[in-house]
Amino acid sequence: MAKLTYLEAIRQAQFDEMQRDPTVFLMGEDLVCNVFGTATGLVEAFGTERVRDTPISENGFIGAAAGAAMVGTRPIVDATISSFLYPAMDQIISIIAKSRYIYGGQARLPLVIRSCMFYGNSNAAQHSDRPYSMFMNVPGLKIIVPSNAYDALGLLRAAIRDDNPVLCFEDSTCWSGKMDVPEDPDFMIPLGCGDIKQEGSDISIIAIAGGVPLAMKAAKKLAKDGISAEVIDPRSLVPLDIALILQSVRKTGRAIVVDPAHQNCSAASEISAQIVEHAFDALRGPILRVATADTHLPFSPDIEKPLYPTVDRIIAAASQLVRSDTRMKA
Amino acid sequence: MAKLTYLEAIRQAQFDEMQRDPTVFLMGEDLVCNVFGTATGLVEAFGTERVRDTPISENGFIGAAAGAAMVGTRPIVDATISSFLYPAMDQIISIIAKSRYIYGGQARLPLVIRSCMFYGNSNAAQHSDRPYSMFMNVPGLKIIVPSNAYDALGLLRAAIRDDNPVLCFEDSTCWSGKMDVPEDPDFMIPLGCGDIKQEGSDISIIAIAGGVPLAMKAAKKLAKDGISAEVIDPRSLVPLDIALILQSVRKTGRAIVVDPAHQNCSAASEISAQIVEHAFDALRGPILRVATADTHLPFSPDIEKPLYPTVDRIIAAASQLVRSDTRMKA
Amino acid sequence: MTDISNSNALEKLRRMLRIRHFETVAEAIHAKGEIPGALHTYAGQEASGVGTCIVLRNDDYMVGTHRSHGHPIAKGAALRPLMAELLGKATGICKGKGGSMHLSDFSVGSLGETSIVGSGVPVAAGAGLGSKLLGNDRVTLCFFGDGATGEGAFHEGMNLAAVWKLPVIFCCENNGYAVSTPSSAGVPVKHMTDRAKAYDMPSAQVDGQDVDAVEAVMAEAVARARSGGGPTFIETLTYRYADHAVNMGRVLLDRGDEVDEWKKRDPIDLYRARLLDSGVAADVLARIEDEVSAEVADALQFARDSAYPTQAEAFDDVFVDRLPIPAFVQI
Amino acid sequence: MTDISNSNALEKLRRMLRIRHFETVAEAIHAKGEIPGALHTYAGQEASGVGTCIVLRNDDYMVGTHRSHGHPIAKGAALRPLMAELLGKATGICKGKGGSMHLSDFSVGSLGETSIVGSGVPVAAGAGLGSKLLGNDRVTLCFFGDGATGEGAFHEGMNLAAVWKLPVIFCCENNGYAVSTPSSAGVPVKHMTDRAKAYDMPSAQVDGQDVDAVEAVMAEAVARARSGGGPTFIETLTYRYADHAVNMGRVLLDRGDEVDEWKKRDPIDLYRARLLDSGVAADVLARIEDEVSAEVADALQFARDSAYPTQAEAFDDVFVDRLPIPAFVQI
Ligand SMILES: Cc1ncc(C[n+]2csc(CCOP(=O)(O)OP(=O)(O)O)c2C)c(N)n1
Ligand SMILES: Cc1ncc(C[n+]2csc(CCOP(=O)(O)OP(=O)(O)O)c2C)c(N)n1
Ligand SMILES: [Mg+2]
Ligand SMILES: [Mg+2]
Repeated sequence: MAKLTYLEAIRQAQFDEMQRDPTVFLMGEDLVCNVFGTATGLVEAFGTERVRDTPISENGFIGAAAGAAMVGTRPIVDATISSFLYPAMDQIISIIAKSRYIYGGQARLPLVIRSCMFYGNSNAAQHSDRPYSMFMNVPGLKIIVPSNAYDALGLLRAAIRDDNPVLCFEDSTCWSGKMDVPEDPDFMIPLGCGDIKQEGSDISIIAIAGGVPLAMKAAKKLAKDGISAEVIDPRSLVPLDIALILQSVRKTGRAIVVDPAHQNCSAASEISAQIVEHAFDALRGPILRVATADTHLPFSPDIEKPLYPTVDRIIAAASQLVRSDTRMKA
Repeated sequence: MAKLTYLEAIRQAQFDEMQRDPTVFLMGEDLVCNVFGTATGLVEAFGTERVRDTPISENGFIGAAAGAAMVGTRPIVDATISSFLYPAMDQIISIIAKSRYIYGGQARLPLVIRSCMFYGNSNAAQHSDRPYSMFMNVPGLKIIVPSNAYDALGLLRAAIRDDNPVLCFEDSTCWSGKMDVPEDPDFMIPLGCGDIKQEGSDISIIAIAGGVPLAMKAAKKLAKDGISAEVIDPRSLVPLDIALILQSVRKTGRAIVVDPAHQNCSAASEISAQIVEHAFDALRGPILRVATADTHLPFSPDIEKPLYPTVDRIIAAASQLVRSDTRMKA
Repeated sequence: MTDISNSNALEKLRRMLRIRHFETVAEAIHAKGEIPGALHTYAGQEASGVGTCIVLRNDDYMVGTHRSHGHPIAKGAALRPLMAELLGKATGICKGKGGSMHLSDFSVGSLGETSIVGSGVPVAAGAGLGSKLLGNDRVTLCFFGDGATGEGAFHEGMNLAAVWKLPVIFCCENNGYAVSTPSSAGVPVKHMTDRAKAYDMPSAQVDGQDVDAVEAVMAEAVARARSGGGPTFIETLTYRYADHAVNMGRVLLDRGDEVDEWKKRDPIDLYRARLLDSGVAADVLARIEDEVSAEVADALQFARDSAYPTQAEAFDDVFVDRLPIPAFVQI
Repeated sequence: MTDISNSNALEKLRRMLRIRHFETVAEAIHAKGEIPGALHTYAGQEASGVGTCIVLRNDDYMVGTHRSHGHPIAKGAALRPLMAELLGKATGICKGKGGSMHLSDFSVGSLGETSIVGSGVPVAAGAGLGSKLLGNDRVTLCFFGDGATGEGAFHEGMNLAAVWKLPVIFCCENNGYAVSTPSSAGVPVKHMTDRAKAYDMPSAQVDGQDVDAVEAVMAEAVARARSGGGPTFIETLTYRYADHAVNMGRVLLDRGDEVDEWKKRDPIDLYRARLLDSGVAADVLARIEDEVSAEVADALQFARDSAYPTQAEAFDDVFVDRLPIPAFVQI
């Protein structure tokens, strides 16, 4: 076991995979200067051909990743901040998500696009995006949302070895968390396997990325109030481990979805819709979403922070569900 | 009353508003040659300055619409096919949706971005997109989805007069439908007002854009089976007339959402999540989504068509809900 | 000029004829409803595709556009899977899932048409980057139209190729129009080659109706790319005979007698005449034409005889593994 | 060269000093935690912003970048609302909702910084289009960095302006770096002005440390734009003293003694010397500096004394009408 932060875990996965497989390479803006610390030592180990600084042209180099993948390499793109994916939407959707299909399986696109969700820190509306739900609406893209260092290592390694395009959304609110991770260089978490972060019996809290630590804290406090919360981390949104979620909800009869993204058409909305569609009979009350208010993120810190999910909001939602339960337990 | 097709209604709204307000102008690729028939006579009436062919550069001219709006004009952008919005995502999200906010209300962006959803007709995966749910996840964009000529005229006219950015998604499966529309040049449908397209008491079918005519046909057939369906057309997705939807679901106790877009993180998912959150106690069964299968749209016509919502699928969903109703009516 | 001892000489004619015949048949059966969707034909531009592709090896790469029936054929693709694709058949090169706007043939390095204007340029840069990283000497040829040079994707792909000195040849097929928009209305420079100046990229403008001339500039570009000298921008001056497309909105345009003028310099007629001038016997040419005719007829027959894809196939190739199929889909 | 009878002469100094003092103070209080978020300073580049903006009328437009503390000041914005904005106060020019990366002042035509690299270029083209359609003679000035020229948005905005002959001046502030990437690694041409060749756009490269020289090329460009002659591309050769940003990842970079070398040609020092040479009395300059100091101190005091926005304000300005406020938000 090694103790790594989330950022170090990302670096580790990249390092190990580049060492294991010479066709893996990394590109992005200002990689070499290692802005966020996920590239420590990579240039020294692999040189600037395989750790490649790009011009500022997200659509260009993300599209180039597609082309490079089609001819036999396995690119990892570090797109830095998720907000910078918008200029590249066309290559991500029209090319990366669709090429294998429109060419009837002739193309293979083993590539990873990493970006961090840089919110909660007064970076204002243009730098605070958490846009994974947009990509969930597009078939052909796998999506991972690690919430801690262990998952980041295991998921990212699996993503790099996956023969499909994978988007990795890294939550900056989780960056500094340190934890034990396996040293086995083949340690992987298969995409599509959710994780029960804490078992419980009264309510299921499905939490995404930075929502997970909040949910864990809320669960602790709820326990003191005699409410036993089960915390589920889907870990990948495509594929989504809906079986695990439904199993939990069938047990508890109550569900909250915690999602740091804007609420409208969010992953939380999707998970809620799937629960009501497939586990309606088990539900003892509404499914509540604890997501970000559907306004932009303002710069001024005091008015920014209350817009996101908070521990208090999760506790309030859970208490409301348990207290106002109008149906009898089956 | 005049009888207009959906395309003619769009043309009419544009014509009337350009005539009424000299700051309204229209731009897009190959407008002058009037590819889809929404620009008939416009060049003749207003000249090529105000009916402006653009180079092929969606991000450029959609961004230019933002700039032009900020300095006092009211642009209508004809982005032709919705699939071509992807190259312009950055300007739509980072600039158009956010400028008013990040500049603290100094900017005003009265502009409309029109595009048609060109699906169901063997145009393959790169030309068949229906991406409105992505934009619903972004605060700051109003979204209209007219399902017939009457609504198209009233909604588009209101959109052009709106002081906020509005995206208009035009469903090509509705293009040819002809109907009576008011000749009053001030006829408008306020954004955020849904419409009960047919009253009913057993089940609420909330249908979006091209889903509406399907829902209407399904409702007719269901009536023959003794099932009385209420068909609700939200008409605008932002703002969403959730009050109207909840009112209907509280009455019927059952809900289906018909959405021609991909199901994952769709508008249908959002509507389902809102219903379960706010009208859980009224629900007599699961909320079912009849949306497009989460695969790409293939070229070959016989395997493309069954992926979309169909009348049969709506009927099957409705029948399932009514038949398997396990709870007693309140 | 034409060296008929060059084994390519007759092959160039054959490939141009293949494209012409293939599309003539495609248009005819599209009109009868046998081909669904839209059709953007390449007739008139054959020398541009063939003059460039003929220089490439089978293992070199090529990226096309929405107007790319000709490109995979020029690159050496077999006709049967292409025709079957147009008809939406399971034996199509894309299993019937791509259609006219996505013809391709990865087995001959044709990495596919993409019908989002300009979107192939970054992909081509990436293929070049891949070759560079893998250390092979393959080059990538990227086609796009005059109109495509307005797109940001064009700019970014060109810029990457220039900064990284990638082995990519960018071929701008300037047919004078983007749908209804004359080049002059969408592009502020007189010569597309001026676009290359923003990247300090070597460029050449060439008569796109003259397959030999195209071949000559392409040979230079390929030599440069293969030897690590970086990218080249080629502008082929050419013309499309048909309207922008059929079955994709109303895209008629009155071009006066322009079409007739250009037909006087039809690339196939020009080249046939040159071959005859150079001493190739008329019956040799006639035999080639017959063979091509038969090939296309065979491809059509094959396509017609082929089955449509099954419904389950709609869920294949989204990912490497088949998607779960929703209950409502009958398979 | 400097004509001190020109009423602009001292104003140029004043504006450069305003920028320098404003940022010196901002950096200091940012370090103490009084300013949240990141800070990208403009110190070293003042002559570029002032030399261009000084030529503009109040009703002309200007579009900035992530590095735009200097631009609205150069355009004539009052300091109080700008400083208050940096501190996230309700009296800020953006009501505290934009911060350092969105300084602006629509009342003086400063249409705002946008912190997505390159994204201001289409907006500027659009402002130019708006002026053209409205029939006024306002011009728009668009700032961006050397790195931004890699973006598709840059290309598309430039192309539109060129095709439509819009009254826009594109000012590429070439400070040698994009974050850590030297211009030469991200841009394949030696001179940014070569980028303009792709649009057949007139261009000029100018010493960006010399405010008079910048003013002279800008005056020509503005005259062209105002008289319907279309856009111009100006490259100002300049340098930023500080690291790319503070509080935005780790963006340190060893630039050797480059910074010291450039500081020898500090735009304010250069211009001050020139004014003295031209016969302006030293105490006139000293008085201006004192006034600017006081102005900045006043702005800081104003900012500090101002209230933060209320929570409800977070729901204003998404649309013209306030959004409904969700129940969980305490207001
Ligand atoms: C991003 C995008 N915008 C618009 C279109 C619609 N469209 C298809 S082809 C075309 C014109 C392309 O012109 P050009 O690049 O010159 O190629 P040509 O058709 O002349 O071969 C347009 C605008 C598209 N397919 N993709
Ligand atoms: C689309 C986008 N990509 C990346 C970034 C991150 N970023 C911020 S500033 C910058 C460098 C810009 O360089 P340049 O245009 O030369 O401006 P300078 O900072 O030198 O003034 C980068 C890469 C961004 N803000 N937006
Ligand atoms: Mg063309
Ligand atoms: Mg720079």
